[in-house]
Amino acid sequence: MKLYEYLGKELFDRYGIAVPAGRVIENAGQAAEAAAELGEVVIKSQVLTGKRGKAGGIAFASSPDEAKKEAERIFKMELGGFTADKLLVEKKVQIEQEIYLAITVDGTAQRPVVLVSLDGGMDVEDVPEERMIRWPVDVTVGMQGFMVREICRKLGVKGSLQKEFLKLLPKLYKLFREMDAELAEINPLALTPDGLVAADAKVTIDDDALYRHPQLPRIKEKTALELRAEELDLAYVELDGDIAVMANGAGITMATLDMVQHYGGSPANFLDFGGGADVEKTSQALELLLGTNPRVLLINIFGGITRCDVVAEAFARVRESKGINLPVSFRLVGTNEAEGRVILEKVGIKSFTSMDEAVSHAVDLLGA
Amino acid sequence: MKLYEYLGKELFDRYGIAVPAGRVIENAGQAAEAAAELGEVVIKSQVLTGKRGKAGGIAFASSPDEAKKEAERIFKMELGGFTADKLLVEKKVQIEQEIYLAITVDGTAQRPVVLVSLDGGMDVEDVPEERMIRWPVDVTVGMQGFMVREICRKLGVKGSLQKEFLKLLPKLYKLFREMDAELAEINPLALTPDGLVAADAKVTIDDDALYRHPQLPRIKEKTALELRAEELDLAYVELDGDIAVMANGAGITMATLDMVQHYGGSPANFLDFGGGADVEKTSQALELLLGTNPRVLLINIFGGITRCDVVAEAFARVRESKGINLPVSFRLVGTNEAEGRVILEKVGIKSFTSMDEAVSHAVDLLGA
Amino acid sequence: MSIYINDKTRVLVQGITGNQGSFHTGQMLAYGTKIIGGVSPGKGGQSVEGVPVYDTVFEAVDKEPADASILFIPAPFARDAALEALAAGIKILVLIPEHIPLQDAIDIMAHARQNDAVVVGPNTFGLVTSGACKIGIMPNQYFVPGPVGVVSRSGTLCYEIVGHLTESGVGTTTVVGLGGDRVVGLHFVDVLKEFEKDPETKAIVLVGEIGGSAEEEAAAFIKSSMTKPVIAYLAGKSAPPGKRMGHAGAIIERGRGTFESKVEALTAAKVKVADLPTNVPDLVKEVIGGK
Amino acid sequence: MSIYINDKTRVLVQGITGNQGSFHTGQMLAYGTKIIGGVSPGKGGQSVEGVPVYDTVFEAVDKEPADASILFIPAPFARDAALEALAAGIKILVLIPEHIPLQDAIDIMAHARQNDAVVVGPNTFGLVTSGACKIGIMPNQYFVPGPVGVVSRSGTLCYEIVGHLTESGVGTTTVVGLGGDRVVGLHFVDVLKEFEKDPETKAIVLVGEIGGSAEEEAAAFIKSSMTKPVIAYLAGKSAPPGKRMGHAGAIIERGRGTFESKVEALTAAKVKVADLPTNVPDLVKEVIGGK
Repeated sequence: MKLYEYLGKELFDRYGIAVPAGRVIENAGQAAEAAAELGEVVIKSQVLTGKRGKAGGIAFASSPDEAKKEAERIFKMELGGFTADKLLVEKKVQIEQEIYLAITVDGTAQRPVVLVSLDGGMDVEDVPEERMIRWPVDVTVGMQGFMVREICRKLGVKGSLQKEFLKLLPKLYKLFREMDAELAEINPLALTPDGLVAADAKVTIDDDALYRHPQLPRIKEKTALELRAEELDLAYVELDGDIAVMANGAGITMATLDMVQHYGGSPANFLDFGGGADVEKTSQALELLLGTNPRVLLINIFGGITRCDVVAEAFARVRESKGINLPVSFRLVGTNEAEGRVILEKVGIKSFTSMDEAVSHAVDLLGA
Repeated sequence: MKLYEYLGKELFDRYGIAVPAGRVIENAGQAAEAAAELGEVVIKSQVLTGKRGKAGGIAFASSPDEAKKEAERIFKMELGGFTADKLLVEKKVQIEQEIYLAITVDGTAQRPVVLVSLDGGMDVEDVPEERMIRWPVDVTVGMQGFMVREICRKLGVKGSLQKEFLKLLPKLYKLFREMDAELAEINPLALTPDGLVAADAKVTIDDDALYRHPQLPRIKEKTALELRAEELDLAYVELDGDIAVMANGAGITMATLDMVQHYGGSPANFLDFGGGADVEKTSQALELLLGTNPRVLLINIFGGITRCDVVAEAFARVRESKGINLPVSFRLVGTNEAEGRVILEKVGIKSFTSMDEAVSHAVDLLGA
Repeated sequence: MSIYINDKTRVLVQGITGNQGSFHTGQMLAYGTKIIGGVSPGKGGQSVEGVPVYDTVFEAVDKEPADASILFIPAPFARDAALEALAAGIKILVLIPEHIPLQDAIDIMAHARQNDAVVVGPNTFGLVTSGACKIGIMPNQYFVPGPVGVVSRSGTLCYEIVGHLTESGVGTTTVVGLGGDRVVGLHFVDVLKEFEKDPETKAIVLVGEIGGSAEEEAAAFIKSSMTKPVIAYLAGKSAPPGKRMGHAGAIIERGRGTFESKVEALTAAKVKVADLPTNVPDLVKEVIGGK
Repeated sequence: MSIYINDKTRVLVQGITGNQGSFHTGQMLAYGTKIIGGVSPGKGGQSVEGVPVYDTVFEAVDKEPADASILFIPAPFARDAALEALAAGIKILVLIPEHIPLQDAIDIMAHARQNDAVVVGPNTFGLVTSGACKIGIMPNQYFVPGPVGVVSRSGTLCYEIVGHLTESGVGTTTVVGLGGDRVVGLHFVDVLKEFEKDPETKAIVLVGEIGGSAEEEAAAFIKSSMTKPVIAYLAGKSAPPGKRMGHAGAIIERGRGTFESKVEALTAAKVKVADLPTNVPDLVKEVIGGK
């Protein structure tokens, strides 16, 4: 779960990481009040899209009037498909140097990894690889002073800036571990006359660990379908094609989409309804898919934990209760395959045993 | 540094370990007030000696009057050479079972070790070895649920008591590590109708880590000499003989005492003034020793980091400023030995090169 | 003969009394796996499918030493159970659960490294040495002995491909599921090293997907150190960037982990990459036929 | 030829620019120790006694690989410096400082175990292989080559005894100071194991003291596994219980760690225990003469 900048900064503050003085506002009038209090300010749209700045979602203002006008403008903007409910109004900081600092996970090393570059402020993709210091942290040792000193040496950082890093890095690491972050990024980390200040905050919390953080708000910047899929605990991604795809298992679902494309079709979505779902859950997944009004429905089941009869039963039930008025291509093999096939035949669906045949049939149905 | 029971219980409370409701009092009147509030109470002298209970430093009272009387009595008592400034008045808990629980350090395993026995309440020395479960904790793993479950299995503990242990042990371990404890002992740990309650608290903080705990009060239950030695950062132990001993190094100081005894003498103290002390510090150590009015002074120097000339210089200085009016046996070898010997000869002291000779001479001086 | 596990491997089942645990204990026993005990705190003394149940892993291995343990433990408790197995000296850990918090997975891997233990998963179907020992949840019938080693990031897709192999008469030595999470114990390189050393494995099928850099690392290793032929299939050619495709690890982030990058790296290492899962058996037959 | 260290051992000095660090660097160089670098954060680029100074251990070992490191670091910073040395791959750590917090020592030992590193100390004079390599603060002149291995919990007392040996013409192979703290890296048993394997060591002198159980464990090991003769001297015969005698570890607590218990255990293992430090050389000559 990605956190809005202001929530990330609240976490920073709680862990003792300096952030600019600021206010979260919900209407343009508050922007003027905040500017009156803070002086020269920066106003930032609280949306999750990464390209906020380039799209005009960030503005500077040197008077309450200007702040109000900019806030009005930003409140109306759509960024990444969403308009902001909140803006962050912050005192403009005096930046001497922009630094990139992040902690994320290095899957190969199976460790948290600290990333630091003195080329901050730009998109991280644009930082030259050789200018980025990477330090994987052994969690049984934790973030120690010596690691920070070695990172600083590699960066060529000494003196008071090194001292700032010695204070800051253990705090960010503590936040990363305790808050179950996948990413804790500060870009830019601003060197100001008062020391290092986090001028931005990009914190992503591990969805699988959210239950440990009941105090965090649940961010709902998603489409209605995505929210519904989340409720049903389905792995669902909207795509822009016309063949709805449902399969069991992430890899085989991806492979099904690839095959649809291979045969000249275009998938409408990714839907992995997982292993071992019961009739109820499978029905709900089907209903969600049908609600997207696809032109063809492709179901690809290789039953392991998933039982073919359960999927067929769910299909028959939804067909009866809601009606399924579009062409269907069904592939069914594995656990309780025969029972499943019988159920499908009763509702007039002939199923395939080959994935290739089912997918090419689905593409053919589109042309029909 | 051993903590008074009430300070240990304050720590327990801070770490979420249940302790009986109670008040720390400084006069007998407050005991009556506390009893009026708490009902049936136990009144406990806040001294560091282990045998408080047997010596009468703990009493029960079922009325404010009785509490006042008992408090008056206990305030007057001397326990282990000290009278208590404070008493702890606690609500009497309903004990179903007494358990022994401690975390200390296992030097062989180089790890914290959890000790648990269902034979609580008695002196730990009296708990049969086979009834005591010992679990060394790998600090890189920490105290995990599985360890508690395994300890419980070995104890034969199940159900709700196991659940209590699952909550309690990680808290005590956290306290032990974070507070730099050498020992965190609860004896008895009382099983009450409300769960486990720490009926006593014996917590010792590592002297070498006290600087990390400025909020802890410094306990001064020591003799004036011991306090002075602590100020001077000397390793000093009072003994009951008449030959004052000063040497450099813990092992050789012990060996010197042993040799004094071997030759029929009796040492007045252990004083290791450490390695590399300067003239000032060495003089202060000498002055401290002379203040104990010994009958003979024995100085045993094997100079390594310690320089013989520095020790001789300190001796000469103290002799001049304060006077040294008792027989002295001086052994001096090692770094700058010749220079040291010259300094001593100037003040009329003949020094030995052999430790045996110096010690037997000291014992002879006693007889003289 | 096989990698990691064989017909001598003694297996413990953690979480044996749950639905999944008891069902798959039955399935594994049916496959021939030597299960020496199960663990379920508070259920010690019971038995599941004839397997004795203990309260703790220490108690279990005290009764009967175990080489491997498979965990059917709800994600929030998996870390504790995994650390218990490691502390009790288990050297192969198979973590079935999905949704184990990332930081917990990091902890498990750190302690496994300290204990020189191998972790398969989390979010894996496990591993199986065909005809000898299955420690996982894959359907029994597809895994028959033969000359091909298989290593996969995903489950059902792996069954699909092994199914095609089996149908076309090609069996497997060991099949290893790496798991779909961002942090997993084994990576392609680890398993490829073992297959390279295993005399019975004549060719390897690698089933990868978008996200991460495990395939690229595999390609580098194959190029530098492997003599045996490797065939690959990669899922996610049509996946858009920035979207998590079911697996936590299957995401193209910041231009990394793309399908193209992986195909390029593997092709440069002379790995044949199949267009469709169906094409894998023919490519395998080409290379093992040529041996 | 010797244990732990020899004339090839490459040594780093952490805290080289401090008073103690620079003084003892000179002394160690004078003894013949191969010092390849020093570390003092912020002082990189300087040199001490001709030894180059680096900012971090990583930088130092990057320039010149090191086998061992000796720490002259104030106690509050010793943990960080020790963990740095371990992370940088140093396998022998000599911790000179006293007053290192107990929990810090526990941490250092835990990570040393993970890295298969040997820790000498804390609160030790170090170790010396006579005539070849000194990593410590002991006075140079007493340590001359010979057939006796020495292992001691205390410093000055060890010099006293080695001094008596040297005076009576008996030199030493390696002399190891275990350190006086409650938690130290090496115990008697570890060092005895090495001496037993070292062909040049003909007899061992063990200098123990009250407190802890290291002497009792040594006795059990000697009884079960040693062929070479061991002579012991123990300090603290006259020490009262419950009082810390200078060393954090030198305390008789709850009836454990008494002089009597140690003498009894050692005597049962056929170790001759000298009454006085002065008597050690005669006992040693008895056993090496008889060889």
